[in-house]
Amino acid sequence: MRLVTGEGYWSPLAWLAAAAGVLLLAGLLWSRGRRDWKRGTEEELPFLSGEAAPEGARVGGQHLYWGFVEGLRPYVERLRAFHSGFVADYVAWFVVVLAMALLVAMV
Amino acid sequence: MTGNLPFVVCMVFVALGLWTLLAKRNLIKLVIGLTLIENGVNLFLVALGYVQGGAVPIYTYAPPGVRMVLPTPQALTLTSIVIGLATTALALAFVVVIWRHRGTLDARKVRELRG
Amino acid sequence: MRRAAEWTATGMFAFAVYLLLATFTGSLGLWAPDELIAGAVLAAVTALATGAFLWARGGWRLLQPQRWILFLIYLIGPFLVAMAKANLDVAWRVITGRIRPGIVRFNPGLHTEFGRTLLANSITLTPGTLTVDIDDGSGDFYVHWINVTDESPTPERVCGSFPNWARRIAE
Amino acid sequence: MIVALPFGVAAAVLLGFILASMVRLGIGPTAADRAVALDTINTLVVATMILLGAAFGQVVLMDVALVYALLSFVSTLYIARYLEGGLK
Amino acid sequence: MKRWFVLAAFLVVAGFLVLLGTGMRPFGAPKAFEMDQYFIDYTQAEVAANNVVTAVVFDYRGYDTLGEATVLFCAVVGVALILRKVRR
Amino acid sequence: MNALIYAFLAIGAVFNGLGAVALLRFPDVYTRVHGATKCTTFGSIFSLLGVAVYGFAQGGGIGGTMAVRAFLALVFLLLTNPTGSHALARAAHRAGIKPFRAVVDRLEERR
Amino acid sequence: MTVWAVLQVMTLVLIVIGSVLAVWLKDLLAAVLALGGASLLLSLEFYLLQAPDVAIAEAGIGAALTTAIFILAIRKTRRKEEE
Amino acid sequence: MSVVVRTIARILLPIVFAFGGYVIMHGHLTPGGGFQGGAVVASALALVLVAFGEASLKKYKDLLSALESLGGVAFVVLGLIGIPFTFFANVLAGVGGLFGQSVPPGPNPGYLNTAGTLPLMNWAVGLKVIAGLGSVVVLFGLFGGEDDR
Amino acid sequence: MNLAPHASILAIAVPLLGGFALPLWAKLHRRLGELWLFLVGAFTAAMVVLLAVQVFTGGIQVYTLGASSPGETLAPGGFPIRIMLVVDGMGAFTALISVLVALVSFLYAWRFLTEDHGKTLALTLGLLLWAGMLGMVLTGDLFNFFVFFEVTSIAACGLIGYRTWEARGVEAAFKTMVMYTVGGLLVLLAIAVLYGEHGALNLAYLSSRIQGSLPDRIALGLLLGGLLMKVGAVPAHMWAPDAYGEAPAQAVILLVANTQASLYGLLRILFTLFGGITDPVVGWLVTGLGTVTLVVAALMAVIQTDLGRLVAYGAVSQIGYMLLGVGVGFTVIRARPEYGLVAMQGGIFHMLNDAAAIGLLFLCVGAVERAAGARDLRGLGGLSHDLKWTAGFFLLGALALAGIPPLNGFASKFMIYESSFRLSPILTALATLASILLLAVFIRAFQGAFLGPRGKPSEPEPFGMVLAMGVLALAVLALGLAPDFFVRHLVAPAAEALWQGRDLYLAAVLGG
Repeated sequence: MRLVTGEGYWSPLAWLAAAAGVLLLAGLLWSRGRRDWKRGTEEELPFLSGEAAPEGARVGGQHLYWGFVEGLRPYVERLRAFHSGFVADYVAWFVVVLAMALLVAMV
Repeated sequence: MTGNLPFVVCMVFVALGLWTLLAKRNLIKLVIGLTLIENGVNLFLVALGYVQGGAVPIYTYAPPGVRMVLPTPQALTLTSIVIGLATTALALAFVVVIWRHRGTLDARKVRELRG
Repeated sequence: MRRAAEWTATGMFAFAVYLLLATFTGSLGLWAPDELIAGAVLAAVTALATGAFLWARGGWRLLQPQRWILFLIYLIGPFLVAMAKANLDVAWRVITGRIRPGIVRFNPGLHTEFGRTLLANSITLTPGTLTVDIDDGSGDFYVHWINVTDESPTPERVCGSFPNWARRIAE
Repeated sequence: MIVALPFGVAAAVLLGFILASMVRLGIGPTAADRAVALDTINTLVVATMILLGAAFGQVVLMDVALVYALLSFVSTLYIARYLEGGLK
Repeated sequence: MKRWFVLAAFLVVAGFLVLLGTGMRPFGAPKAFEMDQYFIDYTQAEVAANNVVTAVVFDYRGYDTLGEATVLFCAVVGVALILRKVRR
Repeated sequence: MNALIYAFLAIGAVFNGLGAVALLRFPDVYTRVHGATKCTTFGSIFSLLGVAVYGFAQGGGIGGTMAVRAFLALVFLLLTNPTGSHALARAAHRAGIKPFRAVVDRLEERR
Repeated sequence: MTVWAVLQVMTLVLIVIGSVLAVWLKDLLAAVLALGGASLLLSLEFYLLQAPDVAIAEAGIGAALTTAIFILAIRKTRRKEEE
Repeated sequence: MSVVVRTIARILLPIVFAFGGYVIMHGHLTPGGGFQGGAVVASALALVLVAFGEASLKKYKDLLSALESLGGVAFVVLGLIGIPFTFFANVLAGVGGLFGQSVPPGPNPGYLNTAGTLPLMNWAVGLKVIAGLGSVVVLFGLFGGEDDR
Repeated sequence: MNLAPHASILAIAVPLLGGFALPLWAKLHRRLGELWLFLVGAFTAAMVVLLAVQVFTGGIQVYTLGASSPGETLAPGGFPIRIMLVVDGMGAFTALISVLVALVSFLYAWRFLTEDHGKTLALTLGLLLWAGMLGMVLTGDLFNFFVFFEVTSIAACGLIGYRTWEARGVEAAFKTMVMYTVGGLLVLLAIAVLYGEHGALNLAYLSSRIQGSLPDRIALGLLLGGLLMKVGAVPAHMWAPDAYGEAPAQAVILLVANTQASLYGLLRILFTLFGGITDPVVGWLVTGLGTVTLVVAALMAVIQTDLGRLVAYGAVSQIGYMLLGVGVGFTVIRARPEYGLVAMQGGIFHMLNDAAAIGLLFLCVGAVERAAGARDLRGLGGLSHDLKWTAGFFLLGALALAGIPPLNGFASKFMIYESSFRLSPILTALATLASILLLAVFIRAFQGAFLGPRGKPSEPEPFGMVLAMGVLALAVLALGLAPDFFVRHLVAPAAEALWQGRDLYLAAVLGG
């Protein structure tokens, strides 16, 4: 079960064995702990800057990685403008690809 | 005699159709542009099959002793014409449905899918 | 019964058209036997498919052969002459530019669809006149006349003897 | 390969008239004018095709003219129906 | 800026197309036509049809025609799908 | 025979040309329909008659078929041409195009 | 220049005129009419190139049915090209 | 449309059908074949639509789609009968019987019962094209009539 | 009767026949139509598998249509005149992918589509789209390739416009239609040029005749442009997110398979048709476009809020990986064969992995839409309470696509990274970056759609849909756990057929 590549190889079964070992170790460590440590205390609740969580609050899909997305936003906005949704632009970029392909094929 | 004029005219058609697609804003005009490209390609195919002084490639009542033009491009063009009609019909169906929803044929306004 | 007769007539008509198209194809006179068989089958299919469409009310009368002869006479005689006149008329008007157009109404008193059609097409092809509309109920013809001499003309004034011909052929 | 020259010449002349009609197709103020021009072109093309069939000396070419003589009518009717506001 | 870029690309494509038009083999004088010559020579013997084009369409390249019929069928089914009545 | 064919062709060409000129010169749709229909139909008939005569003169399968085809085309033209122009004229009137400098318009009065 | 070449060149010129009109006209109905005319002349060009099969197909499909479908589509939408 | 158009359409309809049938039937002899003839007959359907109104063809919609499927199936089956040799092999050509005659070489006036499976294929494709293009026109014509969207 | 020699044509003719006849059966009775679809699908799949076995054991299969025997390829003059089906390793591989995807699609559509009339038509189009893909993949004739290319285009556009009750689907369909048609017409133009220059349409014969004159090169450019568009390379990719995002789920996975069939066409043209004259610059073009594609599409996926569109950008990004792998392979294969081969194997293996993983994701999106009635991430949430299977499958697909080790995406991406590093480390860096971005995006989508408190209760997914997703999930796991098996038996012959198979291909068709 070895996928030989040019440099080395990749064996998923060996990886799985290693992963199983790690999991076993983790389970071992976990089982050493106390089950009831956090049950019933307020530590179970999410921490929102010390405020009480408002009723029905939910961390939606758009909140995850918020900073990551915001950091990328200046770059992505330019790309977003590039996807204008306008048929003539689609054809225009196709013509650009065509011109590139024609020029490359001439070599 | 006429040189390569037919070929050049076909290419002009293709370029004209591409220009229509790039510069026009009306959806039906875009379909017209597609039809123009298709006309150009069809003409190109048939022009490829022509032999100077050739006759129709049909033996029924054929004049004896004359070369025939090449049949294959004509067969290909038949296929291509029907494909063009199919494309046109489907594209126009889309246009009609878009009109019913949006009430416009301006491609600049039909761009809900963007970004 | 009437339906069957209509279909038969449609089939004969289609067969005639087919025979014209397939002339000079074979040994049996002008036509090959297989052409005849194929044409008969085709005519039958055509009759089945279009027989319901061909016949309007009063179409029966067209099946009389003397009307066909009359139609041919009309086509070669007065119609051709009128058409030639029409062309010279147009030529004259193109060169001089002298027109006095208007849309006039007259009632030729035709009742069948074929009669009205025949008259309308004749009017369209003959001097200075063009059928613009036909009132389905009353049978009034509205004719665009390039040189109006009378604002409420009689049929004879616009199109000569054509209504009579149309009546004789189609009614 | 034109066998019968006079027919070819006549066809060329008719093509010239088609060019004249094309002008009306381009400038015609209303759509009805353009439709009339297209109708004229139809008739002229049918005549041209028959003439060319004779000029090439090939009968099989003439079927095209027949098809066109029949079918041009359909497109004319569609235009007319559109103009009068039918085709609901 | 983008306009000029696209215009330049379009001009490149159009230029290549015209170059192609002039750079093809001369019009009316095919260079290689063994296949077509075979069709013209053998149609009557192999297919027993007089019309070489139909023989090519339905016999030698009948499979293409099947594909073409499929395209037409797809288009009709597509039009029926698009223009169907939807109850929502 | 040749003279007849040439005469037919010439007449046909002249009348067809007249139709084209009428199309260009007349002032409104109805008059253009007048000119175009009459002249092109008449001219085409003569052109087709020329071909038919040529076919008959040639004789045999080819010539006969040619004549029949020309004759059929003629019949089709005679059937369709006036009808098409009638439909166009009617449509133009219904679309609201007024006849140019009309002295009388009964159809308008009816509405 | 033979007659054939004259016919050829004239037809090509006519097709180009028709196509340019089809692109240029703002009235969509007129553009479709011009396209129909161009299609018809294209059929004539096929005829000149000795391809009657293709010419029939183009006459039937390109000039009659395509025009009909275009006009039906315009009827269901709008006739003028908006600015 | 006016009475003139309706009457002429009535007269033209059998003519167009017969002519379309001729074009399909003589596909192996004269220019034409399934596609061209089918387009001609489909234009006849378009003519009915325009001359008699959209309602006149409404009841034929299902029939047309069934005919189209039948045409397609027939075409594939005609291809499949060549499967003892290969797909699309023209097994009927030149073996005698119906459509199996051979033609003399060189120009000839043409004989109807030649060319093997070609005439049958022409008919299959012709049926398909008639029904297909006809139903395209009918669908376009009927669209948006009584809308319940 | 012995069907074995006819397997290649039956694999195309039977689904076509099925597609033509399906409306008839469905008109008689709805169940009858479904039964017919099942029969046709099973028979076609059997034929394709039989064909693949023949190809992988016995070499290239040639089938001449209309000749007196399947092997009679050449006319008496020594040139091919009839259309041929030529199937080599790559063709069989792509056909197998399309079989997997199509069967899953039909299984899914069985319960997914609810509307009666539209369902029949959509299934018909799906069947014909599948047949078109098979035709594109198995053919050995250029014009025939174009015809089936158009079949797939038109069927795909019809399917994209399935949702006529809202404007978005039809809008996407129209845009896609315009792009497909322009691309297809330019491909046809190129084919016409090749025909005009060499008087033939057979791929192998043309390949042996092409010398690299000006028209040949322009034809190459046109073919490249048209096929790159259909494959969905940036910047001509813009139709792809629209189409993938708006089509119904069972159609999207067919569209993905269609993209891969187009990629097959691109490879066939690069390696076989123009294999004699192309130089590495073309490879650089493909590599560059592939890299741009994966980065741009991954970045665009980051800011999407529509679940379908988000996954659609992920799909476009995967196309970039394939292009990158194949492009790197094409560039270096002459100079450094060992890395070139690995890169190509990676790219080709990724086709299969992508079909499984992204197909799974799209099916999950369909299930989400069916249950929640919406796809906007800002409104979704808590679906895992009701859609347990879908949630698990979505997570599996997302991890696989992002290249988390035991799953299938890792193996192929690993091969691509390793070999592209040899060409230029920048490529590898960009590809890794895109992979990380995708992982982030998919985790975000998973969290947004499936986690959180339960919203309004929705009915669970029907068994047919779970089964369809389960098949793909199983494929994902199997491909991830035994990559070497698939690489050795499927991918390596395919890559070999492209790289060194040109001579074999020509010899199989032209003899000697």
